[in-house]
Amino acid sequence: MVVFRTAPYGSIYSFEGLENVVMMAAYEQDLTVLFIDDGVLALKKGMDNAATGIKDFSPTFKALEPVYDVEKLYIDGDSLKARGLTLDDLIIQPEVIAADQVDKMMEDQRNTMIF
Amino acid sequence: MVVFRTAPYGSIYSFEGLENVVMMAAYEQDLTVLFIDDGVLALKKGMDNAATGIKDFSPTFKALEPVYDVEKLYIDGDSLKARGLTLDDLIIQPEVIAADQVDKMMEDQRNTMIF
Amino acid sequence: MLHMINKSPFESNSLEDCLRYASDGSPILLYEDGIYGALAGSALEARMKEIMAKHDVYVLKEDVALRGIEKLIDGVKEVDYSGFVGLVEENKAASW
Amino acid sequence: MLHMINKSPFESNSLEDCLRYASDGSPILLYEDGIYGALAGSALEARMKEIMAKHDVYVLKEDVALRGIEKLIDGVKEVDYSGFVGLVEENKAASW
Amino acid sequence: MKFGILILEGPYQHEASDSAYNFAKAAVEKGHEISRVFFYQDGVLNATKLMDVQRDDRHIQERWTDLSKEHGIEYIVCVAAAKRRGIVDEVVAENFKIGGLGMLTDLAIEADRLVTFRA
Amino acid sequence: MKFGILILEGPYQHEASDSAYNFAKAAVEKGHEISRVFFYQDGVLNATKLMDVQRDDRHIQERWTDLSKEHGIEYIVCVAAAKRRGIVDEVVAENFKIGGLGMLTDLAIEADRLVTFRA
Repeated sequence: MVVFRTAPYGSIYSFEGLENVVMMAAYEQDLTVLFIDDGVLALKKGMDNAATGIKDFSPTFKALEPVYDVEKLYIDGDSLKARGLTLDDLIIQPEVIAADQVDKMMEDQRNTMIF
Repeated sequence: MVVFRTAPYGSIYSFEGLENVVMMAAYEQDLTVLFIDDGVLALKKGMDNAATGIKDFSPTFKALEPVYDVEKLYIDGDSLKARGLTLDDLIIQPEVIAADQVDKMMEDQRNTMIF
Repeated sequence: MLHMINKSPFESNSLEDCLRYASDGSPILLYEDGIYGALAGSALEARMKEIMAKHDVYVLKEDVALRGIEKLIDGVKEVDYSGFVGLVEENKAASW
Repeated sequence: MLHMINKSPFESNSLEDCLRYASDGSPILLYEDGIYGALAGSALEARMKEIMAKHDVYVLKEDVALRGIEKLIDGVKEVDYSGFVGLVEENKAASW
Repeated sequence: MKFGILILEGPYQHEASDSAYNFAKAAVEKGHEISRVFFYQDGVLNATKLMDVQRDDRHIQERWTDLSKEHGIEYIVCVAAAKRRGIVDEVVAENFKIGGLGMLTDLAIEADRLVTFRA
Repeated sequence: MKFGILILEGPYQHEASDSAYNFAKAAVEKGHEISRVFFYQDGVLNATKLMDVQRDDRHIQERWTDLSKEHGIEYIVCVAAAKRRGIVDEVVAENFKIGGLGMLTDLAIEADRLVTFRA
């Protein structure tokens, strides 16, 4: 299981976490990906890197399900709400879960990496 | 002016900030050093690095005044108190100031580096 | 002083720490992940409005665009890198 | 799950974030700058006691010694690296 | 048990690689197997043999190399992360190997416990 | 005005060096002088010429070198910080120079404004 909890761009956690998900998707049919805390911000629509040249990796997040067959995508609803966002603001619509489901989700997987 | 606001050891900000202070002390007679927020933790007495091998740099903090002639040492009293510490817990006793003096202290110096 | 904040206030206390020291009237620049402090409708909006009663709050346009943020809290001022340089012309800078 | 916290709770929200997700009864390990959460007499002590009503809280001894901390909040358990390994034997681990 | 270790930060700047080293050492001393240590993100910077450290400080790369020699632990440095940070074959120290991200996937699947050390 | 820039984090891992670059560029475009860019802590990692970047991403070291060539900006890489991180003369890119911490002190005294880019 891979968890995104860091904001994109300020640090590389989100981007290199995503490169890792793409790789895992090729091996692991049952891969679970979860977005929580500032990690939800990586899915914001409308990113524009023209002025900074920093690589925009949101197309790869968008491709997770259709191209890389990652179907188990989840997001913490409270994290979204705290940031004034809804699923409509995002480039993909992961299944919304409640925070108290997370510990068990991690427990049910062999290993968890948090980026 | 050099400000320490980061906890020691978890990151190198405190240690390399201190190396910079030692260098500045040789050039700048009027150097001001301020400890705020988690930066006050770098002055805790009783550090023991035997089990980790990570360099204990507290002797250099102790030497700032007697060896390197840095006389303008200040500390935010509220930062200490919030962490359950008093001046007696520290290896040196900087002059205690209030938080609302800090902005003007920075303004009065040519430049400020925060570590 | 210009107080520069580059960490998400949802994750880091650097903005609140800085405010303990910043004099009323000193400008605050949110850049890098700091710009998330200006998200309209967030749980921090009420707090940001309190802050804006005492400080001019700026966000760096390029970092806002990079992150796809459209709706900023009313009254937050956008500056581009040239405006950022302008703020540093007018003020000494502290990076928290 | 063993929840591992390595950032100072005076500066980072990682401990509070983690607690939103951690099930009651899951152990928490404070290491690196995370150990400052266990400082006796701090402004966080009351909050840590609430947390300890639901979670066993451990601190890594080597990091406590490195930082010269003597007085820990009552009830915090000290483990050395061997004890840290023991906690990971008993629990899957999440690093926040 | 089979442990896997994932390191996401560079030496000296953060304590992460110190913690990872001490954890790895304690785990092998307790009789566990470390299947692999995977260096990712700035973690790849642990692998440079060009590190030159003051005498009174620990030498993080040499310490890793010694631990691997003593216990036969495999160190993999992520090629993609390493490239963009200037960690190439010529500068990689003894007992570190550059390898693909797939070796992190393998580790996550194979290890009984994967422990991440990060900022 | 004379600007000084201090960079405390490495490329790619943090946005700090991107912000510093964009700030420096905007400052010279507005007619300011950049007295010096000082690379300290993990900031020294910006200077490695071994960086090898995917085609669709910015090449942080080359971008710095180009900016210096165009505007004659001096880049100093702190020798103490560089040594412990494996940044030595052989890997330092064009227009970067390894120098002592005293050059940061000079900069702090000389520059009208010193701006730090950090984590």
